[in-house]
Amino acid sequence: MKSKVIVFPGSNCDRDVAVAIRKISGSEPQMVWHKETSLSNSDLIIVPGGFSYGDYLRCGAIASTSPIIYEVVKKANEGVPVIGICNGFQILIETSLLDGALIRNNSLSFICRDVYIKSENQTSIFTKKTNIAKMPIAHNEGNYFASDETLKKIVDNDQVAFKYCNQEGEVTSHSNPNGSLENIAGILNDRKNVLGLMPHPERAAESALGCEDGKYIFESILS
Amino acid sequence: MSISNWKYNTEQSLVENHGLKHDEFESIVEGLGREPNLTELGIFSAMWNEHCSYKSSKYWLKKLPTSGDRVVQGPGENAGVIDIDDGDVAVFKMESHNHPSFIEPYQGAATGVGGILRDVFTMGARPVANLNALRFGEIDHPKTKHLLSGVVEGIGGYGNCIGIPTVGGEVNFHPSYNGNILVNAMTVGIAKKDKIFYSAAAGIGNPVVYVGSKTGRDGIHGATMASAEFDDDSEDKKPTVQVGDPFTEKLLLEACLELMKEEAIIAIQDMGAAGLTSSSIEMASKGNVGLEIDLTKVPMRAQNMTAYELMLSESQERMLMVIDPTKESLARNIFRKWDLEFEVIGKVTDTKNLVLNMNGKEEACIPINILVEDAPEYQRDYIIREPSKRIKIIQDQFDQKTIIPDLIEMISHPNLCSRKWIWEQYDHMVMADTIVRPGSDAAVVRVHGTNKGIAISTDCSPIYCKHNSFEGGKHAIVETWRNIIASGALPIAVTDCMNFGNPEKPEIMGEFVECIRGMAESCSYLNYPVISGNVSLYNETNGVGIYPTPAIGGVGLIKDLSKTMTIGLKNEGNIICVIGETSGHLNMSQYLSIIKNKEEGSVPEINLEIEKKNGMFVLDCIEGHLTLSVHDIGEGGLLIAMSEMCMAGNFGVQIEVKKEFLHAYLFGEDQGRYLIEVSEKNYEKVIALAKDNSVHIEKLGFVGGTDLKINHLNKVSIAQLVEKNSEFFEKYTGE
Amino acid sequence: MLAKIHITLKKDVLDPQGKVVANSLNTLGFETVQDVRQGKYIEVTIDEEDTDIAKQKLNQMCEKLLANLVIEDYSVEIE
Amino acid sequence: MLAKIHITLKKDVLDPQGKVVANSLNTLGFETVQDVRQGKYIEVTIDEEDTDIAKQKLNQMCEKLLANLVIEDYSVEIE
Ligand SMILES: Nc1ncnc2c1ncn2[C@@H]1O[C@H](COP(=O)(O)OP(=O)(O)O)[C@@H](O)[C@H]1O
Ligand SMILES: [Mg+2]
Repeated sequence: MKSKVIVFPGSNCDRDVAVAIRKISGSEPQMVWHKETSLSNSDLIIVPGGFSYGDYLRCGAIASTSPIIYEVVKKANEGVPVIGICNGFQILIETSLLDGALIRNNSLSFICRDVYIKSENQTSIFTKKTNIAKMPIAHNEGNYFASDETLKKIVDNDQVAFKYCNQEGEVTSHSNPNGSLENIAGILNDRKNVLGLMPHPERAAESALGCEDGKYIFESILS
Repeated sequence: MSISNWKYNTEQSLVENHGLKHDEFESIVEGLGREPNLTELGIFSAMWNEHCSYKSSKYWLKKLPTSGDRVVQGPGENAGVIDIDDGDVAVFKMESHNHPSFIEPYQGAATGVGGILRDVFTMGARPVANLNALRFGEIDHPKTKHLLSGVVEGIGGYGNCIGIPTVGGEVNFHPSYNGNILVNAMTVGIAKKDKIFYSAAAGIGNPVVYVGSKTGRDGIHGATMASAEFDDDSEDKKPTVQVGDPFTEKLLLEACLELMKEEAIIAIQDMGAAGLTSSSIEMASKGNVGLEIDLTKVPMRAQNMTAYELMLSESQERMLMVIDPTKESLARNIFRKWDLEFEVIGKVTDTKNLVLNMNGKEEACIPINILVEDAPEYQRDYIIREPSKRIKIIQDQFDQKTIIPDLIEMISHPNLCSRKWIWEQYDHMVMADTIVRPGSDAAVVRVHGTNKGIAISTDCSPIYCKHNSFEGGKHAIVETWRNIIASGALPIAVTDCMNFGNPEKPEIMGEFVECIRGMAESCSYLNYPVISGNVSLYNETNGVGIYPTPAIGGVGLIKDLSKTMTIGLKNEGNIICVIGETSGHLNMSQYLSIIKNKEEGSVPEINLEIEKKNGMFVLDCIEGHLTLSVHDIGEGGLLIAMSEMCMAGNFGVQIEVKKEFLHAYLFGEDQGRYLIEVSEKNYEKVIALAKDNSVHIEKLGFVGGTDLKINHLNKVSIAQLVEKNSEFFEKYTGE
Repeated sequence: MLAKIHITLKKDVLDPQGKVVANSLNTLGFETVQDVRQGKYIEVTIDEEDTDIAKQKLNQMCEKLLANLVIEDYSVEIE
Repeated sequence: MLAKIHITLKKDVLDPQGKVVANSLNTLGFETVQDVRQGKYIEVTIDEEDTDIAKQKLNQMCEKLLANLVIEDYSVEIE
């Protein structure tokens, strides 16, 4: 398994995700600086969380113009699995690999806490092992928005990966932490090889951190 | 008016505006053998102000114990360093950003976090945890809400972006902070013991390098505004508020740590308060050398900056280094990779002078020793106030039926309610090593890649410090010690942030002296030295000063993380015990303050011998896997602590208390106490161990059900407690 | 040459911030405030002689980076 | 009535966002970009008849809530 973690100036979950991958897959992921231009030989590409370029202007916007991103898009279109976590999700949205937009949380404040999510799509390589999972979120702009048309398309095409829910798995407005449309926490591309999600599976991948549910997402792909 | 023609006699106010007293100015003239020019005056003013020179506090700070087996570096460097085994060290410090946060809460707090982070990574440590000790005025004060929201957002804005978890802190509301809020930020970092970096410049001829952001007119001392020099200039020259740039700080952090892996840095110092002035002088003084700087080389953001402005600017995210000349291009490339400024601005000299040139002209030449060794030091007059006297509290005034309503009122109160609204705005899990999150006693952060961790807690009870400064000082130290014990760690050392009013007032100076005396007593007895700290004086508005607030940040070590303890109850049927004796000290308690609206009586006293015995007993129990949860009993007393354990674990409890004066037992603030949860199986063992160690232990009740029940009479559901406990902040700030 | 760029949210896109600001203004006593929409205002100093070329470049900057066309509109003015 | 409010950083106040955006525009090939300053643009729909009263209220809104006068300037225009 050859996994690559893209590092932008201001990424800050790059190490965390590398640790999780190493623990789960047993093999060392390769860290790729954003100025590099090749991603050959990748079985999995991860765009990690953090504040690339300080999240200045718009979260993910500046990173989405980095040299490496052209290669990420190319690989994604060739079918290589790509995961964007939190800021990585925002970056993938800015590249248009994923549909819609992530706007400011409706509370207008940063939120760091555990949430529950459940997989809507049960078949993709990322979601097949996860049912209801507890995982932390930590973001300011995770409020998923899409036009009616786009929303219909991603729903009809089974592109909704995860929704925020309560402990019992019910998708309620109370369990929506940030105002996302239809409680959407993560989505897939058309072809289902690109996943973007706001929760941080890498922070919930060992019992010492209070929760292991994040493992399933990595295990799904790595197995 | 040209700078060199400026005369003290005709411009006396200029000296005053620089905060220098007449005799201080005289000693400058004597030292230099001439009058200083404006740039030099600015430099003296910055170095000799309270913040940099510690002129009122130095004498007293020396009374604090600063050494110990594990102390690698005590006070005097950018941060203190302790040994945490296996060649690892923890590097930490706390610092105030009170005044800037009052002026502009978001940026003030944000740059406070940025500043303390730099203090820690300058030493070669990767920061792994941030904490913040906050004090605001009363909640009805018109400014409080705005300040609270702004400060919390600013701390989060900076810490979240740079990707260092904010794992704890404290917050209080009290009218004494109406005009002067306190924002104290603490950072803990981890380094290798043989890879610590210091600030002493060395190597005559070695290059002095400026790295980081460009210099603008940020935060230049207000004195410049009042000076005649700027009369004919427009708005342009107004000093501006410092704005934090956490993204640049993140780059600076990574670039510095990358360069530190090479053998390139000889000395390094962050530019904090008084920017280039204090950093260059500090490096020269520590190394007993001189520095020559060409100010023209300083990267500038604004146009037409003068030598004066360049030296006094407090632009953020900058560092000064002396590097090995053979590594210059390697160093330059690292900073270039991270898109940061890298400029050789001068060199180390053997003159022991600070020489500043600009456009080929000498702008200043000051012997370093005059700036540092000859800095004023005062033994200010002080008066020690009598500690407040004990008052008699008569049982008849209390009705047992009010216990539950009183409890609810107390846990809903801003000073005792859940701080979840605050810590949820902080990323407290980034770096994936936060083992105990905020909401327990001390936070626990794993040392990356190992199975050991450090426990960290900040504390202080200003009410105690006001009414009995000696006991208050003792208490602030002990409170962090207890919190660290309760998380299963061995307390090792502390940092402090001494926030006080105007030291020129003998009563305030007396508070300072007594707090120090109390702190020193606890520190020595508990073998818990002070390894770094900060003093913030003159926290006064219109003659009204804050309560004495020696905020303490304590750090402890857990060698085996499987022995980490949290406060949440773990299982039905377990037994709750109280460690330590309860006499029912309601004087000066949160109960009196919240329920009876009275701040009176005597401050509870700490018996250090008992304190240590009880703490070590609790730690032994934890080490022996005899406890399932532990919580120290702090402000609000036993019942508040019990409720917090119930809420955190989502379990009820049945308490049996055979005391007549129930209120005093449940809400009194006797010291040296803990609540522990033990299984039935281990109960006898724990009792026997307590007996062996002559530790006072009482059985309080059982874990079980969904209610907190006292003597089967009074009860409240945990769900209701949680609701009441978590209501305040959201409601208050949402209005 | 100084260019002034306005970036505004498209009509049907939710503006959580505008909504909260409108509420706060109402609470502060400005009851006649009906709606608030928050956008960005960016000033770009650009070293170009020709206004047309400048304008063209500025439009490209908006398309490529400054605006997110999924949710935002932009307009460019040159002084 | 539609009011347009511009909130800009005072001169000499550091604009970390503008700095990064300018760098990034340069990297994207817009080498003639010299400086970028980022501000806010707020549209307020207000139900007032009298322009003067409206203007007065809008100024108050800026002072009280919309602008941070320690570091920002504002200007109000009414359509
Ligand atoms: N400003 C803050 N930032 C982050 N965490 C905080 C803050 N204030 C309090 N906390 C957290 O809330 C919990 C309770 O704090 P406190 O009431 O001061 O505890 P204790 O009385 O046990 O010292 C602790 O975990 C503490 O770290
Ligand atoms: Mg505690």
